[in-house]
Amino acid sequence: MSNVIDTLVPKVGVITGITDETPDVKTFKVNAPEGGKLFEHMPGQCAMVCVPGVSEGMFSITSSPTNKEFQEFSIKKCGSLTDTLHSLQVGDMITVRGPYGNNFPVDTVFKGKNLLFIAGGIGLAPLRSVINYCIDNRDDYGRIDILYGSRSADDLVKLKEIQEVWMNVPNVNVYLTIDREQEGWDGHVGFVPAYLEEIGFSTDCIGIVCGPPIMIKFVLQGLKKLGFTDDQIYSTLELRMKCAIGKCGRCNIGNKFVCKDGPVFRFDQINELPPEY
Amino acid sequence: MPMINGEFRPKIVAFCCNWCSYGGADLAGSSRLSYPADVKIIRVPCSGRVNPMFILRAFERGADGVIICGCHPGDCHYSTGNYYARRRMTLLFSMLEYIGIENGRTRVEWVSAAEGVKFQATMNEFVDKVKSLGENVRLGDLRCKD
Amino acid sequence: MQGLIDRLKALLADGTVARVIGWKKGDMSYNPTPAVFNSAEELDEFVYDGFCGANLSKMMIDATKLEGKTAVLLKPCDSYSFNQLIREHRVNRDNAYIIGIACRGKLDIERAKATGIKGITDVAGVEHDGADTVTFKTLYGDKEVAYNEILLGRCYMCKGKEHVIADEVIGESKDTAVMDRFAQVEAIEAMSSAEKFEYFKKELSKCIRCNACRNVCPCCSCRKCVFDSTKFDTQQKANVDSFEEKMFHIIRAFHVAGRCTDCGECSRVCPQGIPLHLFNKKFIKDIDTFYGEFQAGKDPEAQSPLTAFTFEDVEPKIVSERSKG
Amino acid sequence: MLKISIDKLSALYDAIAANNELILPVRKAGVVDYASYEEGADVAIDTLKTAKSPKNAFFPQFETLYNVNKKIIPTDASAEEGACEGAGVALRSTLSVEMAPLVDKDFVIFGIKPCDVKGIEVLDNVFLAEPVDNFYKARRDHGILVTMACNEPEESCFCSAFGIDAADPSKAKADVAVWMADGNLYWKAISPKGEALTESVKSVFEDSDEAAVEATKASIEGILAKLPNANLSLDMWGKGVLDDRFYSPVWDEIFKPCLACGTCTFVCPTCQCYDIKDYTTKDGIQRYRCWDSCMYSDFTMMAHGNNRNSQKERFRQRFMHKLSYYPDKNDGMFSCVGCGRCVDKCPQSLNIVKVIKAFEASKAKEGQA
Repeated sequence: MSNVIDTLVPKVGVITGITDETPDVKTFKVNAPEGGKLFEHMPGQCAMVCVPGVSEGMFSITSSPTNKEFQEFSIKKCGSLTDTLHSLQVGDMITVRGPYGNNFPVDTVFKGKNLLFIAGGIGLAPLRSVINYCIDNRDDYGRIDILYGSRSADDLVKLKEIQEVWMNVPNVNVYLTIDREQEGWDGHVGFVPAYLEEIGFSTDCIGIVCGPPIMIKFVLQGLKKLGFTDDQIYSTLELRMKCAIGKCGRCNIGNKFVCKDGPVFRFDQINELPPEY
Repeated sequence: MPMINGEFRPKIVAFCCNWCSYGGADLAGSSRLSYPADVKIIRVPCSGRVNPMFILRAFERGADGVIICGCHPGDCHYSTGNYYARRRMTLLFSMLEYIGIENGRTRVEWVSAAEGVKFQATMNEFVDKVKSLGENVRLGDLRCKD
Repeated sequence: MQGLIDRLKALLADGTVARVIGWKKGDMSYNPTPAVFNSAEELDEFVYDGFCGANLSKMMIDATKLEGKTAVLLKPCDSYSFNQLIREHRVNRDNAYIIGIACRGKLDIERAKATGIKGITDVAGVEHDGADTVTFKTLYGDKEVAYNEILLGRCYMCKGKEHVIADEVIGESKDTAVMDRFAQVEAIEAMSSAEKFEYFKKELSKCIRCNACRNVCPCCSCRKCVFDSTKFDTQQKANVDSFEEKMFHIIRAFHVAGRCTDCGECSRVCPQGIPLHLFNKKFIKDIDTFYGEFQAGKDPEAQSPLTAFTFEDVEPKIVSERSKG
Repeated sequence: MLKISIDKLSALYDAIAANNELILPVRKAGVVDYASYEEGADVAIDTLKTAKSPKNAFFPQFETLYNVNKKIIPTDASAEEGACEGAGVALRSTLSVEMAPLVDKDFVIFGIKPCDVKGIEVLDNVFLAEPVDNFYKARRDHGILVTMACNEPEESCFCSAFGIDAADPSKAKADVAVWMADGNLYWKAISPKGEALTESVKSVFEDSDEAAVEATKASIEGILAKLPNANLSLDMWGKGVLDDRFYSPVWDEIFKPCLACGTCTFVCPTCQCYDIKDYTTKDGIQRYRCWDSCMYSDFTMMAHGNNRNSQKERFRQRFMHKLSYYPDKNDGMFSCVGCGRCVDKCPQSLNIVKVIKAFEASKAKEGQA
């Protein structure tokens, strides 16, 4: 056995908890076999999660670095790897390597600022890491607004945490919305971009957007209408990745590799890239 | 090479159609007609379901012989499936021979549900034949070898 | 050639066709590229000479979906491929205008280079009505080779000079066959099992899995190839040991068996010079022997032998019986 | 400088092979590629251009990264078996990861041409950039390059456009430079690694002086200047041209004959994209890396779709990467070395030279208008 460790060679992780978030999203708690976390990360970074024999994929780490016990991945069932992941149970082992990519500038640009998080569906996963980081370091940041929407009330990821934790933190406002009317839902109904314009946030904050591409497109238009500029909006991108270290050559958009130079980009940076994402 | 008590025991994959040959295998079993345990049966809806890729894949993964059993021509549950299979397998076997795979590692046999005895005899014969050819080294993947 | 260009320009001008698929001059004298010409102006770069070996019929799959007719230049052997595509409903015949062009065999630059020619700066004598010798001007002196000495391998087993489908034919083709089309297959059949295995092992181990053979093949027109499927356990790009190559090439030949017109493009494009046509020819020969002579693409209505059967078909055991006898 | 008669080359090969694995151009079923010097190998040392580039020696088409051994723990396993618990939960399966061994023996690539040496430099910028690829690095550390002058360059060569000197391999970033001239092979160590190799095989050589290869150098230079693409202009490419070239209408037509095969990628000395896949073996899972091509439709395919959906986009990706993206990241260095293999091998005679020329032509046309 070789002693050299290569970044392409993963660590073994144990699934120590699985939460059913929605009909097609599960959150997996992952620990090192000897207990504790596999590695440290920063909000917005990703890891390559692999079911050996099936495939490997890049997933954002949804737990905050302030969580010292374990790491979490919220994963939507949509392909062969994620199907298999959903069939796993507590006590199963997977392999994980990471962390990869850059992170949201939580300790620099974001510090002391008001933050507006806008997420759709599973897009909450990467933002949750930032939100919890900010909540755990509450004094470092100003007002926090969270606008989160999903197809239906059943598709809202981490609803319990949103209602029981986030809504009770001082100076944090949570706005929830679902696409269509639903029995038992007394909250807002409508698409995220429409709700955004309805609420009309002031531009004294940094916007952080993640969700399906079509939502991002219209949210961006909405934010622009409200007076936001591209350099105060951040997002996180995702493309197919194999190596996660900028070598395998597939996740580039122009001369930037999403895995190494991203996944977090400011919109003025994204606008400079060719439209191949 | 898998040896048991100093004797070579080939791995044989048998694709049996659900309607005739699998019944034939069943009958052989319930009539206590013995044939070597080296034969692993895979049930398919029809011999026409057997994709040439199944056969190559079986060899890759370590099979020493592959046999396809179906209903007798004219008796196919789906009327004509085995006629197509017959053409395909003839061409495939000819190709395997052409690229230098030993003759006799592949075979097609028509076995009805009433032919338990034929099933037993066919399997015994086929296992003997493959045994005489020895281990399949030409079509396997090195990574699957012991 | 000017006559041909004028004719193409006329077809564009009178609205008979909206575009032409032909060959565009290369940056060297022997590497024309297949190209789509949309205007008379673009046709100034048109070329047709001995190096235009590419079979353009597969480009018609996309082209006949476009608005207006597309003219395509097909050599006699290419016309079989086009017919086969009609048979498989992959091209829209109504949107195609087929110009049968004359062919006197196409040249193989690799074969020329194998005679020791290198540093080619210019080539003369390759036009259809050109001389019997090809003159290569090179950095290392001029060389002459007989046209018929440096043909593509397939041309020595030419299927004939007639187009099986065409809206008009321009010029007179030549039958360049000098050997039996199954002679190479028979030579291999005569080998012992071990020799056969060694032969194919040596050839196939050169394979780099670039998929050029598949992508150029007019019969391989599946929207998604089984070897690209993520749901199927193929080790598509791994050439780890000889198995995967065998698997790929056997299955590919099998999938086109009964449909392959024997156009020879697979062998022409292989960057490693693997004689891939030997697989296809073997299937054709077997089909001819077992089920009666069949030339795919000859008749766009004909039933493929692998989607047909007779009650009297031979049993698979003929293979082992035949080899014993 | 040292020399050895060409008739005695096999003595040199044997001397090198005594201590190292020797890789050199070998003819197999009619095609010359770099392969091991073995009993019966048909060495074709005067081959100008092998079919594939020698990048295989450092970045193999297929290599195992690690093995995963998987064990399913039966649900009724007794609790006493200590291995069944980890991270505070009862384990249902265990995995162990075993990295594949790194190359630890020296090997010599003999006869590599200056363009291919430059190709390895291009790969270095990718694989040796942080985080370092240890599999590649181990091979780089143990590989010794004996680079040879190109005696008879051909029309498809355009290495001089990239500042490569095919006449003087001692300028290449290699370990030993050799020339074939007047029936002899001349040998000159150009790095400490090369000197060490020279020391170990010195006995087969005679001494010679530097002037012996001057005539050959001059004759090669004469031919290089006459090559049709010797003055291929790269003015439109390099750093900072991304936007202008990316949106050019030239791409709309030029990609059309592209078959979407991987020939150009796989013969290229600088293409470095790879795929990582699993293979389930008898007792575990082998994770391997293999060459991949940006020309393939599944290269960027994801569960939710594909961000380079058309062949035009994929075609553009390959050439933009070589001529714009890579130079942007590597201080203007191109990811093409002008070896001309794609020029020779593309089934449709489409290649980087034609792309560069098409852009030049479109610029000239614009200028006229």
